[in-house]
Amino acid sequence: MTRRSLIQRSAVLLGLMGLAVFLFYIGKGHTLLLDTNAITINGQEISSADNVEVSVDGQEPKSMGRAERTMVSVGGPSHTIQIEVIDGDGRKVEAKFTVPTFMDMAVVSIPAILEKAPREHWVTKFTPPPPEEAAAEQMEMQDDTPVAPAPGMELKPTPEAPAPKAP
Amino acid sequence: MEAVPILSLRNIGKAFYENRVLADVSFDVAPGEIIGLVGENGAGKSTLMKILFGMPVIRETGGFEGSILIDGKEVDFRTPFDALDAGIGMVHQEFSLIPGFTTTENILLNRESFQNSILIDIFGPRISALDRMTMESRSKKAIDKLGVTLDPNMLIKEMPVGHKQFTEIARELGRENVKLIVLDEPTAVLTESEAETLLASLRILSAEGIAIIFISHRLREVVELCHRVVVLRDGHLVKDYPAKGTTTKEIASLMVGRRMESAAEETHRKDIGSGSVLTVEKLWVDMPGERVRSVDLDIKQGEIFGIGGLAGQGKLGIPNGLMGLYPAGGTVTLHGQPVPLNAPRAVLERKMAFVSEDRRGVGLLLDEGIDWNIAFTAMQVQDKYVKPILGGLFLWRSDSAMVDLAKEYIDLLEIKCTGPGQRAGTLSGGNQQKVCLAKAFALRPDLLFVSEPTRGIDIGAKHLVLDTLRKYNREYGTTIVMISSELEELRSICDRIGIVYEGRIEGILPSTAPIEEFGILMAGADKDVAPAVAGGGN
Amino acid sequence: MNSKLRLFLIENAVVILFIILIAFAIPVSELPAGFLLQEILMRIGPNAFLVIALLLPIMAGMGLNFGMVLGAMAGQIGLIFITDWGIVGIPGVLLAMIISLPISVFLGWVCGSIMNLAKGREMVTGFILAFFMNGIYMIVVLYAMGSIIPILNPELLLSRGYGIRNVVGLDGVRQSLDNLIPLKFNLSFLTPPFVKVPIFCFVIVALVCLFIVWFRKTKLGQDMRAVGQDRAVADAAGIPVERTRILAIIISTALAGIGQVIFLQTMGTINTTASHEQIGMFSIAALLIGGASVTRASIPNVLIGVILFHLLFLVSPMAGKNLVGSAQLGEFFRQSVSYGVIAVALVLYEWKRQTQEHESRADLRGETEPAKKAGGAA
Amino acid sequence: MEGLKRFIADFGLPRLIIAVFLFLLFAVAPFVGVSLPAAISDTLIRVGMNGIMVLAMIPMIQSGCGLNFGLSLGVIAGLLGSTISIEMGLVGLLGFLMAVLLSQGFGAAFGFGYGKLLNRVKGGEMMIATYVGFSSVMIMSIAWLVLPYKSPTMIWGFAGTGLRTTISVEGFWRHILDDFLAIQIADFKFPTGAILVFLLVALAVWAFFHLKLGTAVTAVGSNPIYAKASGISVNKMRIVSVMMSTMLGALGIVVFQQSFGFIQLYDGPLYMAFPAVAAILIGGASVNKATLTHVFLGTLLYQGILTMTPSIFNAVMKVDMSDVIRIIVSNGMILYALTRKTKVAK
Repeated sequence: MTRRSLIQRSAVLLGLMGLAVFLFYIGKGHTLLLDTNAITINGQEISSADNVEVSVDGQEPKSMGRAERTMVSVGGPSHTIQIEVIDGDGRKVEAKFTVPTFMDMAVVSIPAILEKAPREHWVTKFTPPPPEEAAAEQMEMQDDTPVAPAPGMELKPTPEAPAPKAP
Repeated sequence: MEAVPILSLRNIGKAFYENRVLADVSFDVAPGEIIGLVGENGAGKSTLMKILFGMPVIRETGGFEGSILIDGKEVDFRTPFDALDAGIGMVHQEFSLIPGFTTTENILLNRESFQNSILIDIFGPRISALDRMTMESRSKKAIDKLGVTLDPNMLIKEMPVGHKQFTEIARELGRENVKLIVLDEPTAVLTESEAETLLASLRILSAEGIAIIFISHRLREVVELCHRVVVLRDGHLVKDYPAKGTTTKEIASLMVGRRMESAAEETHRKDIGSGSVLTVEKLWVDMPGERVRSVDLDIKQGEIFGIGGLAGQGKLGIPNGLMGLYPAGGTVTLHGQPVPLNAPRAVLERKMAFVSEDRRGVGLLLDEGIDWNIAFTAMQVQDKYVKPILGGLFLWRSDSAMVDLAKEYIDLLEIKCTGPGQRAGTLSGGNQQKVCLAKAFALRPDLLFVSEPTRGIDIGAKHLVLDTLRKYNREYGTTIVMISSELEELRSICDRIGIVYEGRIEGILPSTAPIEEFGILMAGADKDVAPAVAGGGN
Repeated sequence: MNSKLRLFLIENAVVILFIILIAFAIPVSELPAGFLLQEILMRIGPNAFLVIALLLPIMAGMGLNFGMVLGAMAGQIGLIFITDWGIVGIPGVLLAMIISLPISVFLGWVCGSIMNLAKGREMVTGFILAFFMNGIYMIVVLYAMGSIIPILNPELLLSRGYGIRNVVGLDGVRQSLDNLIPLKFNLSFLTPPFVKVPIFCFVIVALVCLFIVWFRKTKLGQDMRAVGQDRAVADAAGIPVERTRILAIIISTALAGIGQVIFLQTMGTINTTASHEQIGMFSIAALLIGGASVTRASIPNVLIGVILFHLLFLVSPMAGKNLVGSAQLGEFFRQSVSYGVIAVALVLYEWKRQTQEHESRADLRGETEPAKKAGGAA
Repeated sequence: MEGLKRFIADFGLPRLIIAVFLFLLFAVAPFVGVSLPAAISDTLIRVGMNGIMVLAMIPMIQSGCGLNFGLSLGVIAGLLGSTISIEMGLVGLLGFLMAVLLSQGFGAAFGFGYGKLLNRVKGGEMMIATYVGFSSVMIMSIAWLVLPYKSPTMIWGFAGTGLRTTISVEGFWRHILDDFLAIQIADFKFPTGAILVFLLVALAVWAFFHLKLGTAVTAVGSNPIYAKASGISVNKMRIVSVMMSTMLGALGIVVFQQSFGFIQLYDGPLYMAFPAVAAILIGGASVNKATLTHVFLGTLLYQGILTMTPSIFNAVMKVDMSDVIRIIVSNGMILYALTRKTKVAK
């Protein structure tokens, strides 16, 4: 192998690894909790409008009342949010925000965005309640859910006759 | 042709362990010269070529003696590819072509032209696309050198045989620096007219300065084509002389030579019945490489009949066809009764037996003991070495009877082994041959075919095998038909010898006939006078 | 003309037989045409990719690559990781492919090397190797993941705390390739009338077809064809036979890994211990139904085969139910056809091989007829 | 040192590893609270169940047809025999014998056709056998649904037609061999009848290969051209061996069922060949040479591993890896046999 091709091969390999990291970065999924609860920033309480329609990255708009939370799934670090205040002044706000890569669940404060609070208050990490009950329950439900038939999923052969239980 | 020889072989010798196959062979090849290399099977031609091409088998068996010079410089080829790089090409007897590839693709096999591509640096040169245009022009150039017309885009599998042969040669010519081409039996598969075209092409190549070593059993072609003839016999170079003025007869006599004349004396003094044991009419046998076209034979009671002839002429096909191992046709009668062909069992039941030339492939169960090997055929055909049980419902194999039988033959034939249970595959060649003979003897045959009984075994075993056959013939009155490439061996033991040429019996001579007459028959008796008969062309 | 037609019929006997069979079964199944069309459109792309993975080993004379299951395993491992990491959408799919690549290349190398030890019986070796590797895969997925290999998302794990659950939902990447270029037709004469066409999947398949066509023209492709037709001759010409064969298997395995990622993102779920197992068998059956043989397969074989196989797949349970009142019967029928078509193809292959061997002997002997005449004359 | 190397080479490294592994399992057993007598008893019962199907491998290996991956054909014959016997309402020894008798008839017929097919595909037997086996199992699945069986113990209650997936032989001939002269000491049970039958069949196989006919079969496997030159019809001998293998498979499954207690239909026989193939290979057979020793040793080792791994692993690691180990051991063994340099049979 020549030196040249060695360098080029390494470059391709590195490029591929770089691409993987990049894909990880732009593809990382987040669960956003759109939150209309009042938020306190620097001792000042900002509250939301009564009725807003929120749409993230052009998804279906969601109607939210005061003090509500709604979940949206998005992928990638930067997002656009459109908020329309229905009852009040009918304002339409469009804003861009980013979510840190390793923040799986983030609370997005609608009032903070509406009121143009400093950006660091827009997105905060969501700390879930103690996971036991919720997760355990979910698992019970989801273990071994039957799947829709598809080629490759019908038979479940084991190269063996079913072993008899000890007679 | 006084220039530096392209190739000089100096004192080449080779022994496979104890067995010497080549000794002190030297000759030169000048540019543009065509050398006819002739010799009987086993004379050392193929070993010589293996040495020339640096085949790994030579190195693995201890290398060779002497030296090879190319353009005056000594060379040491480690693999056939080294030889190719040095400008020596070889066209083997069997086609080495990819059937689904075109002429061009075959001529340039693994030497294709490429288009450049940036991918090469990453995935290596094999990722580049083929440049078909350049390839076609290159292959055309190689074909043109031969002076023939070949469609560069025709698939090999759709070609006539002759074109395949030309493609093979064109492939060797397609190399950049080719100086010398070795052709092994290039005309064996060609028709007469195709062969003529080939010879013409070879003359053109020679005129262009490419030297050729032409190995052939078709002596007429050798005489016609070659500048010089090199005759090998028993691993020695017996003659190296200009082809001009020589005749096929002369070459044939040189090839068979004159050896161990003495042994022939006292043997064939016995009564041979006048009655026929076996008559064969218009026998044809479809055995690859040993085709039998139309053979008529009449074997007398109690004689030892020899069948000789050069390799590939069909002498081996006769017993193999008669014994039902290869598709055959014709009329065969034994003691006046018709013998069915293509039915091994029926033949065996008529007390005919066969010792095959292919010991390991046909003659033996390599994974079983000597006892099984000897007793099996007799057990299956004649219900020997079995005892009936349950009132004859089943036939139980009698291992002890088999062991006794094996012991008997181990003593009789001096088979060197650890005991009757030793696996046949672990025996030496000579001892394997004895086991094969014992297997045939155990059948107590009336008529025994023995094919190449001494091939590849040492001198001591050779004598023992021949003596045993002679003794068996005398004591039991068994008629024996022995097929051998070694004429002297045939002459030493047989009463009459038939020579096979191009699938037919060319003539039958008493074994006391002068050796030159055999030589004439082997080269095809009338070939010099009436070449028209060769029209079949093989 | 007549003989040409006959030749055509003989050469395409398998395809014609299946077309007739399906033409009979579709009306019996009473499945709505719109549904069938939609399902077929959704399935062609991902499956064609998997089947194309089989082409190169066939070209290299290694027969049907039952070892492609190894690639499918690699693809699934890639998908499990991206699901665990929560990578979604197209980047998720691409990342899963990139993760699968080193694994499938390594497995392909192992598979090719083992097949080189068993020349002449590559198929049965690949078949058994797939089972063997399934054991290793199960160790990795059911025992190592979550214990040795960190899995961040507890929802993926079995309740015992390690090992991946039997079913992994691919919500983040589900059909993201299919929907990338959306195209919907309203064909009012069908029921249901709306038909979604996964354009991008077809684009991918077209690209991989182009890859195959291009690859055949490269030196490596040429060498594979040479090795596939005559190993000894290729070797004598200096082509590195074993290496070429390994490369054929590596490429096949890598394509199978990518194919499995595409296939599963369309399906939307992984059946952790089963999705890969039958992929080899289904792909091979599809290819053979498309008229391929053990030694010859083309891109049209792939496409025809995938369509016919999936039609059969969709239709036979319902046809069985309507015909004899048992959906199971149709299911069994379909399976016996899948297995049967492989069995028949293998039998035909051996038959052909033996006649060819016979013919090649005849070849060495030269022409028989004139020789016989000469024999008679003398 | 040289001797050791020779021994390993002769015995085969994988085989050695398996033997040592099994030995360790048995050695560890008492310390982790696994009852050794029960374990040995389980192993023996399984040997009795599976032994005959392993024996079924011998004829085809010996005749050069390779490993019989198409054993499922024999299994199908056995299933037909036992279901028909139950349909006839025969119970006890009579029912069992009828099942055996019928299955032998079907086995002979299937084996004949199967042998004819394999004669046309010399060299490619193993793969074709596998898929012929697979497709026959699926075709038989259709047959189980539509064949006019009537016995209420066997057909689906609600539909009134079609055989059940598993049919209990309780009340017909369950444990008829296992319990025959069985020796029961606490939790140790020696299934005398089953082992006796296994040994008897093994004796019959041994005897067959000492007949003139059996000798010819062996010679065909060893060197078909030699056999042809000795006047043997190679194809006939191969058919004999395939028929014998199929019939043994049919007998084997009936014996298996009496011990297991159930008849498994539909895709039950699909992978029946694999454990038998793996067992004989573990015993030391190659693709073209097999003896009774290989059968005994292999069945014991393979069934031992199958019995011991789940219990030991459960006791030690609280992990049930038995499935995975079984898959790796059996397929690894087959893979090893396939990649060894041998001359015949693919």
